[in-house]
Amino acid sequence: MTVAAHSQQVAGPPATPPATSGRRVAGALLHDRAAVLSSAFLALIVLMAICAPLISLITGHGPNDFDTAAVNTDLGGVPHGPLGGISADHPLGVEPQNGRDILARIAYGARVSLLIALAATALTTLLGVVLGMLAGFFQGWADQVICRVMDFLMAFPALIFMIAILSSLPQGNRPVLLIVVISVFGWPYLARVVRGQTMTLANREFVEAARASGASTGALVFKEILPNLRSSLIVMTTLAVPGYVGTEAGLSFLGVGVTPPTPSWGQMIASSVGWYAVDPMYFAIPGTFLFLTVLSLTVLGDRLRAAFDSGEAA
Amino acid sequence: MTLLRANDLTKRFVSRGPLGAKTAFTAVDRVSFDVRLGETLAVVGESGSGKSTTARMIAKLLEPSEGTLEFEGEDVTRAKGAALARFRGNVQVVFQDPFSSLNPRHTVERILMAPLLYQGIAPDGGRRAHAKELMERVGLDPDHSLRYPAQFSGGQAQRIGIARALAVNPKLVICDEAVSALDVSVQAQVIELLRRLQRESGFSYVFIAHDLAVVRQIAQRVAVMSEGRIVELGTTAQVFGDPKDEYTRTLLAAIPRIDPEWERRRRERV
Amino acid sequence: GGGAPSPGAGASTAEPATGGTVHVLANADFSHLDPARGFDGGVNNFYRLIYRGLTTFGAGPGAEGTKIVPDLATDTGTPSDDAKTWTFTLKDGLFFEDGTPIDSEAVKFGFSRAFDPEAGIGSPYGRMLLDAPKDYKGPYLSGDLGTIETPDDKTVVIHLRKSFPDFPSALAQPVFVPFPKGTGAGAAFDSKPIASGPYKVASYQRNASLKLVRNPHWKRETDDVRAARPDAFQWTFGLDAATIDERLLAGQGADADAIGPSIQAATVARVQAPQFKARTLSGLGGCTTYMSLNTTKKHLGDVRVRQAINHAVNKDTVVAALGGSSLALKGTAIQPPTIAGRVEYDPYPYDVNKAKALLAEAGKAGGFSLTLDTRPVPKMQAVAVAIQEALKQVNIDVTINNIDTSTFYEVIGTPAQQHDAAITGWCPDWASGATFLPPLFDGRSITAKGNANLAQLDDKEINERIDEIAAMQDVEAANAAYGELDKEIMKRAPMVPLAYEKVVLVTGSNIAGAYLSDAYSGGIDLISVGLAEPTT
Amino acid sequence: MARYLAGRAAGVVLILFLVCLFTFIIFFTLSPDPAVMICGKTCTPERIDQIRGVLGLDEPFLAQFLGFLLGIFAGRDYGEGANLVHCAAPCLGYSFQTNQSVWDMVVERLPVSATVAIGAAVLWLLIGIVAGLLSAVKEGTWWDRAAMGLALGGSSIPNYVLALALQYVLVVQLQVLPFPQAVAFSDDPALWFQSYLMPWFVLATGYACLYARLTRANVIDTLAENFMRTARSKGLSPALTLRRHALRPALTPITTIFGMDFAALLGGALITETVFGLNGVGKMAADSIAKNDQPVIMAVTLLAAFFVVIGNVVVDLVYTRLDPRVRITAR
Amino acid sequence: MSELLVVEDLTVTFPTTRGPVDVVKDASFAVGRDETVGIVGESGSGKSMTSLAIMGLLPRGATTRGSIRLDGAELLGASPRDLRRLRGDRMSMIFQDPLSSLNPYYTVGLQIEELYRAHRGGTRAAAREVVVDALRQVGLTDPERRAGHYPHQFSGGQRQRVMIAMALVCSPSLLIADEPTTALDVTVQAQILRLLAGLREQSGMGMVFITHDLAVISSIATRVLVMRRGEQVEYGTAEQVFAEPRHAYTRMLLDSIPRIDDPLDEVSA
Ligand SMILES: Nc1ncnc2c1ncn2[C@@H]1O[C@H](COP(=O)(O)OP(=O)(O)OP(=O)(O)O)[C@@H](O)[C@H]1O
Ligand SMILES: Nc1ncnc2c1ncn2[C@@H]1O[C@H](COP(=O)(O)OP(=O)(O)OP(=O)(O)O)[C@@H](O)[C@H]1O
Ligand SMILES: [Mg+2]
Ligand SMILES: [Mg+2]
Repeated sequence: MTVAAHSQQVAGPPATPPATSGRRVAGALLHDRAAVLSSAFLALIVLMAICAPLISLITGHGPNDFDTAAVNTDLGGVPHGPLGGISADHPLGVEPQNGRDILARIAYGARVSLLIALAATALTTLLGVVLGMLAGFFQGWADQVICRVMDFLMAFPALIFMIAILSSLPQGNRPVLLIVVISVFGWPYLARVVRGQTMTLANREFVEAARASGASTGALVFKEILPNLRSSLIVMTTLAVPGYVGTEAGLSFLGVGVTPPTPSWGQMIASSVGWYAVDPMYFAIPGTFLFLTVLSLTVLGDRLRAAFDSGEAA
Repeated sequence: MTLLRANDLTKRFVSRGPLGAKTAFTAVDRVSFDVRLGETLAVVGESGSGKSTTARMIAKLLEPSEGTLEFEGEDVTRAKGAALARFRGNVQVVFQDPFSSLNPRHTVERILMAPLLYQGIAPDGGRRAHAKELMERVGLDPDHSLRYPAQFSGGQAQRIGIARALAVNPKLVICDEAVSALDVSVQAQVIELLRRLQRESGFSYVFIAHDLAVVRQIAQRVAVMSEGRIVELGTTAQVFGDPKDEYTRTLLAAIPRIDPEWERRRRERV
Repeated sequence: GGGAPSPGAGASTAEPATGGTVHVLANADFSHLDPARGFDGGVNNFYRLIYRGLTTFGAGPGAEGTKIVPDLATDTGTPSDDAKTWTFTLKDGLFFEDGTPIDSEAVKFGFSRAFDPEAGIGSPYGRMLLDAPKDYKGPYLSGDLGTIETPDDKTVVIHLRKSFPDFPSALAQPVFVPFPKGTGAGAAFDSKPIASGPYKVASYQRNASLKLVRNPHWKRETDDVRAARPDAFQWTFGLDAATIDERLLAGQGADADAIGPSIQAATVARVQAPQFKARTLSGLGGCTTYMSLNTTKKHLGDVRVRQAINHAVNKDTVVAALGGSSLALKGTAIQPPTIAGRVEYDPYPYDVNKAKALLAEAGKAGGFSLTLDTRPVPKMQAVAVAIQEALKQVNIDVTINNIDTSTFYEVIGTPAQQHDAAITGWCPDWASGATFLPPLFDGRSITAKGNANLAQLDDKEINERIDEIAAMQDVEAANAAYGELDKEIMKRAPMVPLAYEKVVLVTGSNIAGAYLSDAYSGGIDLISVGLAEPTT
Repeated sequence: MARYLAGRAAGVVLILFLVCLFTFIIFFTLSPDPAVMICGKTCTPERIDQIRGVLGLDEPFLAQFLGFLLGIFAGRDYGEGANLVHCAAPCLGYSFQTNQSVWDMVVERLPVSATVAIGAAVLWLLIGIVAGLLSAVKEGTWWDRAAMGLALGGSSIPNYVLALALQYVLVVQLQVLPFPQAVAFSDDPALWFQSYLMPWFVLATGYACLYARLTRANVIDTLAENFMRTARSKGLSPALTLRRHALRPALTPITTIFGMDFAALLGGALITETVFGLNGVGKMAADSIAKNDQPVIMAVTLLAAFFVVIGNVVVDLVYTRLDPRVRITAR
Repeated sequence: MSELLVVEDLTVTFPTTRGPVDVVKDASFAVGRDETVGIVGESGSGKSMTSLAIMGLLPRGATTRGSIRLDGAELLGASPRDLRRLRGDRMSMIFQDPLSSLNPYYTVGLQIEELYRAHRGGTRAAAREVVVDALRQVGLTDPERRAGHYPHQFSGGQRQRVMIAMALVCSPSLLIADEPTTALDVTVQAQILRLLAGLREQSGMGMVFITHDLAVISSIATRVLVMRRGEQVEYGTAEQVFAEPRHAYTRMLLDSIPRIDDPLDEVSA
């Protein structure tokens, strides 16, 4: 028994299930229609994002190519034809006003939106879980320090400060900046929830049992308590994804997000707002993509949990 | 040789009334005893007399309000870091409430591997095999290794707790009502296992129990607790044969027995 | 295009009846009710309901609305020979809302407020034109402004710093509003103004609502401009732009008596339906949307490059980005069509080949990159992208630099911070080149902060011409001269006139006498609008 | 407990001070010069300097910051001569744009934001918890799937889209509601209610979806606990069993979120207030940012910070009350 | 003797990945009024599942076959409403694991009180008194104060006594006690057993008593059921089972009882 071995375990991924159950879980998921469909859709989106230039090549429309012929400039730029200008040429229609191809923009937008939303979710979850659990577990000065930092970050009206900070930062790599800023302001929300639940769980007898088994604090927190937080975490993280797509949209809309003309789903949804009555497809298409992505993530999350939970029974 | 020594351990619980008024309650009051290497010290006594609290303190799960604790001659009352880790490796606990002490989100296998994992021990043949072997030892079906605690009966859960304590080779095992939920035949098996381990590996036990017959079987010395204090401490024979304390005498008198008549008839039939 | 409403179309011809309440749905509250502070098309239009000046703009669609007519004064003033001293006579029967007569003292007092360091943040013409002691700090801190003479109650003699033949036009600015002597210290007028016009403020909840009712001391016979038909006006502020459009289209209940701001691009298609057509007003906003080209920058220093950019920008896509032909006209000249003396011409038609040739000539065939400052407003974004796409054809790589709306003007108005180009606009204070070309292209007006000459064009010839025209005593001739100056400046291509944005409005079905005023950025002229059938 | 509260109070003050300082620094150093904005389009540097002088922007950073703090606690004077005004404590200064007292602005708008926040909170708690509870009880049924699908959809729709779509359908097309108007409750209770209905609903939707999903997850976990079996063995009505035994443990973690969400909302719901033209703190924030009206930005920031920090204290206190196993430790 | 509870051919099945498993197979027994039936047997043999089946509180997924009748009324397949009315009132159960069976969020007083008021109504104050009384009966000192404590503040034996007090507070006609005294020292255990015997005599309460302590069973049970691996290996009167066990398992069990008077092998100190 060495101390080094301890710290290594802490650094490792929290609560890895036994390897054999990995195969069992995979097997269970393969037999689950909803899980298969969700995975397929997510794969499709990822593929779309990767192959965006290919899609542009095939349809012949880049994400920023104006097609004034596809819209009626006399009518404020409403797309010609029904359903937002859906045609053989533009399979998902065109944007009102300037006639950019929606399919191309969706594909390119997936790159930015998913990168930002997923990365920000991952980062906030990581920070929120780690710091929230430590605060909840220690309840001493560590809690005080972490809580005051959380209070401080949460005390700022996030949007105002994101704008102030982002607009004064150099242009640089916008998506990365966005991820960082969103995460910095976003993690305390999750952390507080995690902290509360950790405080409750830390007093449970099984934690004491694990401590008696020689678990280091890190192991106690991440291997014993964390699995018991799973339900809340799954809900909060899956819902964080559309939330962050929305934040990205809002920030882009306010001009501190992704620099145009780079498309993003959030931007598309934000700019579709005014057109809800005239060209509902303009909102419906990116909205549907976002919804299905989130739905797939949630379903997959749920099914994964069920598969892990089922153990011997079921 | 003394393995563990408790000096004047005291625990006060402060509870808050509905209006925030504090009341302190002394659950354990200046308790001193020692546990020798390879010995079983039984602790018996009234329900609520502070046995579990004492056990928690000597397992370093509860900070004593007063008093000190020595392990292998070293003061571990305030042990931290490596010293504490060493202590944890040497002292294991079996908890009174079987379900509460098992993580509901872990499989039995994971629960049994926990001490190995946390103490960085890799047994020959791997941890998983070790876990299965432990299950077999305490009479559980190794095929159930992927079940979760809720899928077991009370006695089975208790055996999981025992198996966990035996997973690493501890020097001292604190058993808080470790066999109370087991039927007599399994109980006999488990007790036999404990005794064998004691013989072969020199384990020491602090054995908290209500079943005085079991205590008599397994313990070399007995401490009797009442209202937070040790009222009597002596060899098993001495305590059972010639109890000094009034409470001990009441206790011994209250042991339920099978009708001797039935007993006799049964023996005759065999 | 065929289906587009022609400019000026749909002015409701019906005469409004007297009485009723006109509802106004507005996005944002007025900046200030104090006319010395407020200074934009929307609030200027509103000021006419409660304030009167010595002169004002005429009432009526088209050029009628930019003509200068007398208001409190009997005529548009008598200038001295050098147009430095102007004499006005006040009409009879003029009173403030509290019954105080409007006399020459009140005129002097009102004018002097422009010099107050706190109040005088509105139209700059008071401070720019009126002669005053160097350290004069307004009536509250420095007392009377001695340089305005008040020989009697009815006569005002105004001395200007320099000759200014077009002074009657400047006088139509709201900064020249009389007030009873000694009133309006601090921000008093921002919440409780003293009316001289046909209406007075009955209640005002900032950012929520404003109600105007008749001013009993206003005499119709003293006022030839204001029809003032309704009994009251009721503003609702803080409404979402899309919501306003919905409400006006739906026209439920009191919304039939409502007017609002220009509609959103997305609503344009909806007002084409016949039932809305009759209620739709459309006209030019009176401003120019342009892309400035910073002549001090490396590549843009070459006039051929600037000309090439002018040729390369596809104004059709720009117009599309601004909401299509119903919301914008292609820009050609610097001055918008509403300006007197403006000449219609197109020096740089869309021609990519010519642009390429010019660039090749300048040795920039390989292209270069350029940073374009813009606001993160969807419309401006769309324009920026349209320009980006257009310039890509001539190998110019445009980087769009978004600057927060709140800081945009400060950044581009600071030469040290502005980039190669910026998308912005300019509206004249009145319909002449005098408030359009000199502020934008006089090389001597370049300042380190708050600069309007974004091209930083400092051309001796142009500067001299500006001085010459300013000295012309004949206002008509001066306007014509500005038209020529426009061409002269465009030869140097310091900007790309992108578009003249239009205003499209929908009015409630009960609104009558509504037309778009060219003097007030295409808003509905409030002094003439009323209800067809007022409900009592 | 008293010591704990004193500690927390000190923490609150410290955080509010830091928020003040940071906001001041950010807007002092990073943000543009408000004088330029006020100066307008025909502007000279002298004019800008003059305006800066009037606004007090020419003073050094520390003087401005201390002046601001002093104003809050002791009040301060603005202007000179006839223009002099005294701004009584708590003084948050005057808006650069409208010259209105910022404190008055806040006081005037807070009730609107509070009405929006409280109404929405009631709605989302009701919908979220009931739907979550039902879903958990009927886990795996079509109702569960439908409710959770809906919850997912609801949380993917941005607020502004929902607001406009709802308005289009309910007001324009179906005409079941009037366009929201700013009426006082005392003037016309019915219209007041109708006007707030959509804002409440729009704001509540996103939260209700989150709360429904969280409630469901937590209740499912709780239902598996042994003590639920005990509760059922008592023969209590199912409603009481659920409400008392399952909901309390399940909702305890949700109080944390609720405290944060509600406190944040009191500080203004930017988008919803803007879309529905509600004259609340959120709209004030949006307007002041657009116009770089620094005193107002400071005020809304401070106000929001105040609510959030207080909200967090309340959450912690409530949490320790709700869960007897968690003890307050003031160390 | 009229039978209070009749269990016939009760089978409890759990689905597992290896197919359904019967954890209780064809159990049949009866409890008369004023009678105690003891269930003993191997750990994991289905004792708790049998009692949960009677209460209708089996975990999700478990299925039952057979018949359970209380006072002649069939419980298997009865409406949840009817079952609810019986639970806590006509039949009560003491659960095996007291800590996890008590709700950590409420004081024990409230948890008992709510049960009483659900069936007997009355004011809180009145219920409080009953609760304090019940706590006193099971031997908790200072019951007024203890009623306001949370489960985690009790010792194992005290929790168990709280569970007993809870089960008894409505004086049920059938009490199912699943290892109710394992955490109690012998003196308290004796006190509890006396209390239960008293109730049985007073109100004719029938009782199913599960324990591993055969001596306890021998002293209170009239009939004994021995279970092993889900099967009922022996069922008879206490005298018969203890004095003349028929099944080898029962005999083995009885032989394994540790005896206080002659320790297996005396270890030298
Ligand atoms: N959810 C479940 N899924 C599968 N098997 C289960 C489940 N719950 C319990 N079992 C099994 O049912 C059997 C009977 O359990 P039960 O709790 O009735 O035992 P018991 O006789 O009460 O034992 P003990 O004396 O140890 O409490 C056990 O073997 C247990 O493993
Ligand atoms: N967290 C706590 N807060 C307050 N009092 C407590 C707490 N934990 C235990 N006690 C009290 O301390 C006393 C001793 O408890 P302990 O658990 O040590 O008893 P025990 O001897 O193990 O009894 P049993 O045999 O019943 O398990 C009891 O009276 C109990 O009520
Ligand atoms: Mg104990
Ligand atoms: Mg059992």
